[in-house]
Amino acid sequence: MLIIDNLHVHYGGIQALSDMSLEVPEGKIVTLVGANGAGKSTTLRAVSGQIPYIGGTVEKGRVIFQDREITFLPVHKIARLGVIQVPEGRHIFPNLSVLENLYMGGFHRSHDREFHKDLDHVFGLFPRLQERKKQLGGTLSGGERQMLAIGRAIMAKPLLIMMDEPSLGLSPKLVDEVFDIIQAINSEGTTILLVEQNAMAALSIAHQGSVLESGRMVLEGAGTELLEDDRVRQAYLGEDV
Amino acid sequence: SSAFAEEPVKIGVYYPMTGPSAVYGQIGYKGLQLAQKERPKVLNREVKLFLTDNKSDKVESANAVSRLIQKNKVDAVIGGLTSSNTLSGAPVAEKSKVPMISPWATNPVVTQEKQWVFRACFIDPFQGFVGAKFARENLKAKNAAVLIDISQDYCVGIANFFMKNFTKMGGKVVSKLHYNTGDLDFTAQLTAIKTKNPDVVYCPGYFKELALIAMQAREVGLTAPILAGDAAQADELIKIGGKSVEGLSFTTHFDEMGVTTESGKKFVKAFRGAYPDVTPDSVSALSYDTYNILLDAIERAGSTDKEKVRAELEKTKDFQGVTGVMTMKDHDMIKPAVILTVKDGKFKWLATVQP
Amino acid sequence: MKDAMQYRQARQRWSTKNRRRNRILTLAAVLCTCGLLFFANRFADEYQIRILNMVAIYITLAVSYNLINGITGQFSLEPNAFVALGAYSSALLTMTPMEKGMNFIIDPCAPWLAQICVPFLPAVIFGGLMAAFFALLMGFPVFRVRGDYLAIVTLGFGEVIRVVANNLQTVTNGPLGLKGIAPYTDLWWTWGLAFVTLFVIIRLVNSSYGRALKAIRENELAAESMGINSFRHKLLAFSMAAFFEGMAGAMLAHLITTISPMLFTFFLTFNLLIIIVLGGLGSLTGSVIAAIAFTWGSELLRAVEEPTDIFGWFTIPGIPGMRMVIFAVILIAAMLFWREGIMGRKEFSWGWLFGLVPGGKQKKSV
Amino acid sequence: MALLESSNLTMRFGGLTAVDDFNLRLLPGELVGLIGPNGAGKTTVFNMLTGRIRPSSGSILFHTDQQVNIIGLKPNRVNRLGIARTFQNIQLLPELSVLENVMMAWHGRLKSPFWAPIFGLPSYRREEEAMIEGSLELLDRVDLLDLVDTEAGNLAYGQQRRLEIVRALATRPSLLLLDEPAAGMNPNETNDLMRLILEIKQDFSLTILLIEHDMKFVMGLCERLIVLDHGVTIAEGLPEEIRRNEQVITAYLGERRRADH
Amino acid sequence: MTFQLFLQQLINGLGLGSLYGLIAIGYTMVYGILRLINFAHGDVMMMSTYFAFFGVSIFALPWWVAALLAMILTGLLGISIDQGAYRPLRRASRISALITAIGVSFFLENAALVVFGSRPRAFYRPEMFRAIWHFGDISLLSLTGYTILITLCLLVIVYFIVYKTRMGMAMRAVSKDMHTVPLMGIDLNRVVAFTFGLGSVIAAVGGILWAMKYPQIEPLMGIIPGLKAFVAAVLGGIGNVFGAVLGGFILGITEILLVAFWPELSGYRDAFAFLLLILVLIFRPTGIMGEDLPE
Ligand SMILES: Nc1ncnc2c1ncn2[C@@H]1O[C@H](COP(=O)(O)OP(=O)(O)OP(=O)(O)O)[C@@H](O)[C@H]1O
Ligand SMILES: Nc1ncnc2c1ncn2[C@@H]1O[C@H](COP(=O)(O)OP(=O)(O)OP(=O)(O)O)[C@@H](O)[C@H]1O
Ligand SMILES: [Mg+2]
Ligand SMILES: [Mg+2]
Repeated sequence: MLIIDNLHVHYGGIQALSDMSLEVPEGKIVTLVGANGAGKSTTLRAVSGQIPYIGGTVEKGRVIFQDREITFLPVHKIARLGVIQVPEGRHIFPNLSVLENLYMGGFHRSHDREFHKDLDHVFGLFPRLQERKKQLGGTLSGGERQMLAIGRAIMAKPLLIMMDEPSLGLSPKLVDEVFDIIQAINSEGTTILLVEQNAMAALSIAHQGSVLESGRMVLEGAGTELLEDDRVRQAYLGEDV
Repeated sequence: SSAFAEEPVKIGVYYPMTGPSAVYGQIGYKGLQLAQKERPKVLNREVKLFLTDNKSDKVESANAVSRLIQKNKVDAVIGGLTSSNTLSGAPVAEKSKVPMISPWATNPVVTQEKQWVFRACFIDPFQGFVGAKFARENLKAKNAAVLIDISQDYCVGIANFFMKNFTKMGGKVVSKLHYNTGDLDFTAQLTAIKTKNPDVVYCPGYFKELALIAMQAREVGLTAPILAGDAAQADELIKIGGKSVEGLSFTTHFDEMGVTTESGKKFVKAFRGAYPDVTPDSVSALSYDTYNILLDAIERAGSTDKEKVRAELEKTKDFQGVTGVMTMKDHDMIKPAVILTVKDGKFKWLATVQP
Repeated sequence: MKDAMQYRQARQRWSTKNRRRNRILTLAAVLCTCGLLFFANRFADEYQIRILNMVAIYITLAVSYNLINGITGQFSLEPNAFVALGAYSSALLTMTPMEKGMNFIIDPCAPWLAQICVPFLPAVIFGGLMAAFFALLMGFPVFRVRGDYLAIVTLGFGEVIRVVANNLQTVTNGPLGLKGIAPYTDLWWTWGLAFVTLFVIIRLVNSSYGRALKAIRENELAAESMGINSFRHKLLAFSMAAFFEGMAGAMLAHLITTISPMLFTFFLTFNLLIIIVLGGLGSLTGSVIAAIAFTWGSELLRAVEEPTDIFGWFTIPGIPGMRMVIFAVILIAAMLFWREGIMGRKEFSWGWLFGLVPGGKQKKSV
Repeated sequence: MALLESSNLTMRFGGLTAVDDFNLRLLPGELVGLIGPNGAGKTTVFNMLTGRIRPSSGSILFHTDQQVNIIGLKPNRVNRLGIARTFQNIQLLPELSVLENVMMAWHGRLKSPFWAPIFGLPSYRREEEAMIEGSLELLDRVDLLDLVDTEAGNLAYGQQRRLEIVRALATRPSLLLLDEPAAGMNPNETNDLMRLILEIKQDFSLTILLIEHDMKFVMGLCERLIVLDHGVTIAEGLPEEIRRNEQVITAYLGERRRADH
Repeated sequence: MTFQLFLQQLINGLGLGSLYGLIAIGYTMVYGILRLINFAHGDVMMMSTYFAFFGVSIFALPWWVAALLAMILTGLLGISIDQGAYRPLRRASRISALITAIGVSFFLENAALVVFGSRPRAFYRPEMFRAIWHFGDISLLSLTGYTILITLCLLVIVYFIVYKTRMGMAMRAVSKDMHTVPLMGIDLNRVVAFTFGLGSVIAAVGGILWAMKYPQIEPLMGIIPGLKAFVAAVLGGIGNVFGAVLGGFILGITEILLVAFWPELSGYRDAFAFLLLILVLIFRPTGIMGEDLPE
């Protein structure tokens, strides 16, 4: 579904990605793990077209979504193709209500029956959001924001959701919940590209995992397989082997 | 010396070509250009004008003059137009010992204690006197209200002389209020004036504010006639003010209808020919005169030697200008004034007052 | 100590060893400038001297303004007010009672002021103190607001000062302003002030205080949590900037000899803002360069308003107003293509200069 | 005698009561963890303790024997009294160098007035030297010595976290508040951080209060835990007790964690 | 001062305040979404009056056709200023954008000086705005009455657009998090262009009404109303359209009343606007209706 081919990205003098290649098959959860600054977020941003907006340059390589090259499309066009990013840090619109935030997700959809079905679906997943429909996004707590960010992405009827560290800063219980929800969304047919520090949790739900180290792919395999890999255990799970 | 005869006579001009007084600068420069076209040579040398915009600004005026003198090495300077700008340009000319002559700066201070600064117009005391006389004798006014633009030396000065003379002639000033250049709303002052019920409102301001004052006076129901100074003379006064400025009269230097001299008639014809849709007004006529006064002085001096030109300028006597017969006295001009009024959407000549 | 070696290296880099050399070089540069000024004073014509004076005044203004806007990061728009305060204070103090009498033609000068007459230097310093005093006074309410609101409040303060100058007729002579101010200002005064300003502000910026100011710029929350009293430091920067701006105002008054409230509108502030942004917000070096370029450049631009002869064949008539159009276009273009300004946040240093020459690499200097 | 004692601390934002009747007693030398679900009010507690926000009601005494009331004091005053903190979202001065970031934390203690550096007074020069010396020593402790000239914004994430801690130390606190210091770190970095915290606690005789969601970190490090939920303290005690507390499991840890052990 | 005179002045103040409010709406909207103080806004207003002027005087159009045309042209002008000068700076520091705005302002003023000349032009005041209405002892220039009505209508329309339409929702979203909006599949530039267009069209309405009230137009005429409108916008809480109009009303009324009750203070009128602003900001640092959200 999504093919990243030989991508090179740099920010000014900093090379963030070099020769990054990745394939995300339809209907699967693919996870990218790696240390801080390995280039995980950069990969997602390259797919969603944001690199030039944050002062970076794509110098080489291609991004192909459903047989269509999207490397240099503007951000909003990529989003409208069904590639939706849940950004690092959630980025809820603080001055819009919870409901309006969800409307923003489905901005271009007409408010028809299907739209409302999706809305109910989101509220089903996150009853907390329904309780706070009218509350402004800026007054939500961290966990609530994460829920809203995911709900907002669902409202766009995406084909591929890219999540950047959805568990960051969440309480242990919420982390578990978020990973459950990711699986639930995936089981409804949405492809997911997941970026995580929390390698253990991410790899255990992923169909396929990749390990990124200073802008390069160093290891690839099925999620459970990587969990067993000694190098991964040592570097990312903090276990002495 | 014939080789150097080719060297042009350089005359610096610092007029407001932009900014609030640009209106005058632009039309005044037309008068200068016309004069230069008619008399392009003096002492067999070409005359060249160096125009610098003083942007209607005091600092820029001083800059402009020093630039003309230092960089363009001019032999004499014409300008600035308004009293304020001339006042800031004058010290530079004075210091560099270059003759400078202003066509239109009527404030007495402009030439006070100056060796090198002249003017080609009458001064405000005279204008204030004429205004007061007109108000007392022609308008039969007993009580006058005075509305002063306190941003302008010119307006303050002329208003002071009006008040002095008006009181001396037995009238009474019942109200004295202020405004600033650029103000748009005068209803507060006009309402206050209305309660004093004056016979005449003396408002020696510039035409822009004057037009609005006249309009708003009608709106608040103030009907006393308005009397102004020479800064009122601009077509825009009537265009903007429309019916409201009917009956407004003012003292000034020159009017097409009131020309008394031969050269005046010739000037009007030539100006109309050169600029068909611009009415020759005081500024253009005075600029035209100034050019000729200066060239006459250079001719009499026989060279552009600054000291000689200065001396000759001082001796100007019975110059037959388009704005009347002029005689230089203490660097100021003794010359007649005219009074105009607005009637049927046009300026109309009422009277000429001899000095 | 784990890495004695590393430690010693780091220690060395921050030591004061090269200060002596730098100090000598700086002194030499100042002397060179003085020499140039001496020549200018003797041989340049009045027009050139006037521009040189303006350059120095603008350097003073830009560097002080940058202290509050660039170094401390408090976006404020008030220097016109401080310049006005300095200019009026000094002009009124140096005028003789007779000169005051001639100026005040609407209403006479207030009696308490009419008789005062002091020499130039005390008047200039008083002008600076006056501005600093007002800066302190207004700092209390003003620094309660932040960001753009600070800009707006300070812009308002500038306007209030201007309007007061316009109306307080018996003190300021209203919109007519003051004329015939004694022309004391010469190259020595203006450049002397510029050097003193530079010296004081550079020393302050390179000290612990400067670090605190920059900390407030970068992250006020963190600065306060680390024990820095941001309010007091903002006041310090603000009133120090005001002090020098006030003195520069005094210089300006005695240079152009005619002042009126019209001179001190927010356009003056805008010009300064343009200078410090073009130079690089937060870079004192940039402010100096931009002040020179701006003052000189806008004189050069005058050419476009004059008739131009093309090889004597024909003449392009001068178009009044064209200068500002071109100025605006250059300004917009500069912002589009040169956002960080000339210097960004970098500063000139001798070490940097030596770094250009292979061999010497140093860090930091005055 | 307690180092810090807060009683009935309450914070309301409009209609929302973020912290309700919070009581805290910290003894000198303790290492206490503050945990709780997102939005429980943990950061708000820190903000109140450091003077960032003024509590709606309640009192905070620092050094209970000396009865120093810190309610209403500005953050810089509170810091000068000896409470330093780090932030949930890193708050460095990204464009200043690492060394400058630390030296800036020294400034609050500077004795020389502003004209001292301008006139180059020796008193100031001595202080500046001491400042450099001290900062370098601190940086050496956390292995940042080779990076003194780097812009703080260019540091790797884990290094930024460490720098923030060092900077807080430079203000010479007796109480250190750490807001999610391990967030975004991988397990290896987290282990290093635990070691570092224990070390500095020892060397600077600190009292530490920290917020963290990483249970391994919290359980492994803290001597005592306080659990907040909806602004209310729902449990307090030794890590082992907390781990088994039913209320904490439902509100915070989640059922799955029960099975972990 | 009698009560009816007070009422009279109140209405005059409302009239003036409406004009400030109309211009302030554009300031507030642009600031709201871009955090940019668009210093060129007053000059955009000035351009609108010239468009209308030339429509009437050169193309001899009926005044209302000229006014409509001027509104459209001004809207386009606003959009092109944004696309030409501000768009390349979306990612630059805000101060660069601010300087660019000052540059655009200088450019418009001086280009107008060069092209239109500095002589003020007489603006046409249509017959229907010249009548004087009488309500008991209170008289009212019909222009003032219409100005107040038009302002209130436009306020309702703008309120509807900002709070009830999708475009409005996007505008509000952009105001807080410009970079996330494109991730929702929304073309940021269309949102911003729309805002500039709308703000400029409303400024044109304000400008034309202003020029009818003080019927002379010149290249520098936008500076003062621009500044006052800006004060109004901040007074009301910048970013809030209601606040902008409210701020305009407050400013207009207090200015007029001050001058009416203490004519000798009329010279302090402009300072008073700023003093009011400073006072309000000190007690409400984000203006009267400005929002106070946690960071
Ligand atoms: N806007 C930017 N400008 C300059 N450098 C950047 C920018 N964004 C990221 N970088 C650099 O690019 C590299 C990769 O960053 P990226 O954000 O992709 O890492 P990451 O794997 O997502 O890390 P994290 O776990 O911290 O989110 C890092 O060295 C980072 O410092
Ligand atoms: N300035 C403020 N204005 C209004 N509400 C606020 C403010 N600061 C915090 N809150 C609210 O107070 C509650 C507690 O917030 P706080 O930041 O203390 O949570 P927390 O326990 O630190 O959560 P997390 O673990 O997600 O950081 C939240 O609901 C938050 O939205
Ligand atoms: Mg990342
Ligand atoms: Mg928190």
